[in-house]
Amino acid sequence: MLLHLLNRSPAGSRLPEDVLRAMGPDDRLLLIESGVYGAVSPQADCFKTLKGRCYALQDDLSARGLAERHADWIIPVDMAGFVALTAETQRTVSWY
Amino acid sequence: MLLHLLNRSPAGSRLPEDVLRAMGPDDRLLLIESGVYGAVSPQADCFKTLKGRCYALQDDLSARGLAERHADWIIPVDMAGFVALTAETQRTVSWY
Amino acid sequence: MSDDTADRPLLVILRHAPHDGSWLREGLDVALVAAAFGRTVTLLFMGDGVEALRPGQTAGPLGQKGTHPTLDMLAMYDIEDLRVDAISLAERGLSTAELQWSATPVTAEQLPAVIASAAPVFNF
Amino acid sequence: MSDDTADRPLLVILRHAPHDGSWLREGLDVALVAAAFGRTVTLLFMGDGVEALRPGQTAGPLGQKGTHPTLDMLAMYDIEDLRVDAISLAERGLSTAELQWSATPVTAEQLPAVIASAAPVFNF
Amino acid sequence: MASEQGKLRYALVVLGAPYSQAATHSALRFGEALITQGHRLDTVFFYHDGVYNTSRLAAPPQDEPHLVDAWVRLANEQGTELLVCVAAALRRGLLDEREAQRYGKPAFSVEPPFVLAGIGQLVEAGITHDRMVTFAP
Amino acid sequence: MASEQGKLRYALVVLGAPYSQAATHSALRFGEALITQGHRLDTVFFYHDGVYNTSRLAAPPQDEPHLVDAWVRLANEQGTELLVCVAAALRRGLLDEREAQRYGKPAFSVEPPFVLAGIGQLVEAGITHDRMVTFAP
Repeated sequence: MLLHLLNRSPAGSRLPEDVLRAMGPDDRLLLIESGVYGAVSPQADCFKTLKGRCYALQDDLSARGLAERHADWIIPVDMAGFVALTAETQRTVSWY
Repeated sequence: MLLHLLNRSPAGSRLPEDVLRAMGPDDRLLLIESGVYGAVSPQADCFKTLKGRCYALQDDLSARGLAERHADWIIPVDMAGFVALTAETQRTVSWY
Repeated sequence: MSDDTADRPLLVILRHAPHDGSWLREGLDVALVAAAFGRTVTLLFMGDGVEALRPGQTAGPLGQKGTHPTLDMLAMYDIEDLRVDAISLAERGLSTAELQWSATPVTAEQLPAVIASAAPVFNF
Repeated sequence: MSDDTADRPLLVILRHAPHDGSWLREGLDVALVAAAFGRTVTLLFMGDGVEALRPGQTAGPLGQKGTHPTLDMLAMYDIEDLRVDAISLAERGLSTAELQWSATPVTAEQLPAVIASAAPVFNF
Repeated sequence: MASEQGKLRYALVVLGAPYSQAATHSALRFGEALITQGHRLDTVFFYHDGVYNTSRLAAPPQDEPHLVDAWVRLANEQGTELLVCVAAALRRGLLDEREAQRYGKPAFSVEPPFVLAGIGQLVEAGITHDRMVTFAP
Repeated sequence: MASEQGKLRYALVVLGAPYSQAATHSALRFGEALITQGHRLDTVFFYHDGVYNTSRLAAPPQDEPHLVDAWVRLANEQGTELLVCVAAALRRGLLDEREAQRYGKPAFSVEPPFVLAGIGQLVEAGITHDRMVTFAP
């Protein structure tokens, strides 16, 4: 099981499509930096198939005014949660 | 009349859509750097409405193996042609 | 000087999201300096740049300054012409009503004229 | 060391186009060094990275080296497992037949396993 | 071999320039957090534009975080090795005293705890550490 | 006021770092070409990561173009002013001798013909030159 990190917004980049294709059925996705714009509707729609394993970094959501705006099926994590995700998965792959 | 420069490939970025929206009916578009991938089919399709005013930088096409691969309605220009385009238009706007 | 630059507003297009490195701040700095020099300045928010206007942003982690304090200073510098690309807004599920600063929506039909009527044009 | 790293190929994913700054070359350098250290290396071309395999490229202007000479060296370093994301190829109107180096197409179904079975994974 | 419940040894790879991109901020926060969680930050490898994190000449405004100093603090507290890819660094004007002499440069920009290193040490970091996490522009 | 047929005065704005991105190569080629076409390259303004073009410590491999030297050559031949945004430069470790002293840094990285400048000079370049062309990452 892998953790994938994504730091690009789906509104500006076609990268999220590549990441979705690269992910295995149990892999997890963590949205960080500008990637957290993907946690907000309507952009979040492209990640809907990842329900239950799609995370977004709380600090980055808050800084961008998204703390209470993200889709309800996106799981916010703090930095400790970010570390835990990297520890619980075998490897981390960063997409940028 | 403005000259617009674009250095991103349509395959990786949503930027070309913004550029097309920003262009006036007489404005010209010059594809440079990785932007020249947009001169090749099927990616070139998104620029078809610009026929007659869509250019691509010859040096950058050649370096990428596209010298003879670009759509026939794309106008290749050398560096002197690039300079001429900036001189013939009132202003240049760079998109990246 | 270009034929008619002096009569036109200076345009700064902002296309990068807040906290996405220094693009947004560096673009705003150009606008503030131009205004301080007495130029009429138009700001056009486009692409991810429209996120700059979303309410409720905070300073970044590690004490990074956000860009909201800078946007609050615009009026003081007499920068009052804020435009926002309507399609970029809609793609991000935003409406002009919820933005923290009032900005005039620009339709796809109006967009080329906003850019063509300004000089010089800085695109960040 | 991670539980099972030693038994797995090292994977370098290349997602940047040639001449697009130094990404492609810096990614290839990691692959070459890993191979020189005796690791089994898989290269996966994806996104704009598939453009690296397009034939007929030349050195860049101002004497920039292209990446084709480096790709020609892969076999000498025993890097023989080249994979290419089939969808990225198709999006760019390319087929495996016309590529300058032979690379195994990877379908969307196969892609996750290529990545999951390797360690470590470098993504450039 | 470390168990997943235990203390893990991390390597971070930083590919983005400070100030210009968010990568440095994220990497520093992640580095601090993993230490707080009881893991070890053994190595940070700076590659691509990440090498710009290592200049001793950086002079950010006083009301902004000093990112180079933040790396130095982390290294001093944790014994983290801060490795700077020499090939990526030299062409970008990042060199230590020895390389400055070798290339006849009048000054140098990289000093300990930052250490110039080869790409081999990046590969090794990926192999020998329990976890490798990359922060990119 | 210059006619479009005549000799035009150009300003280039460089926003991308050398080696990492294509912006520098494009800007240098364009600068040379506009001179060949009979125009004048009056000003180059380095902003954002473009300030990384100006380090006197850059030591690229001998078989690659030396991009910093290429700018210097252009300036010497054409009298082009090479302006480096001071706010963008300081935080990135690019400073001249005077700023190094002011900030207590043990060395400096920017020397003439590169000159530290304010953003006002970028605005002015956009207003006073016939053409301004930006090269970005």
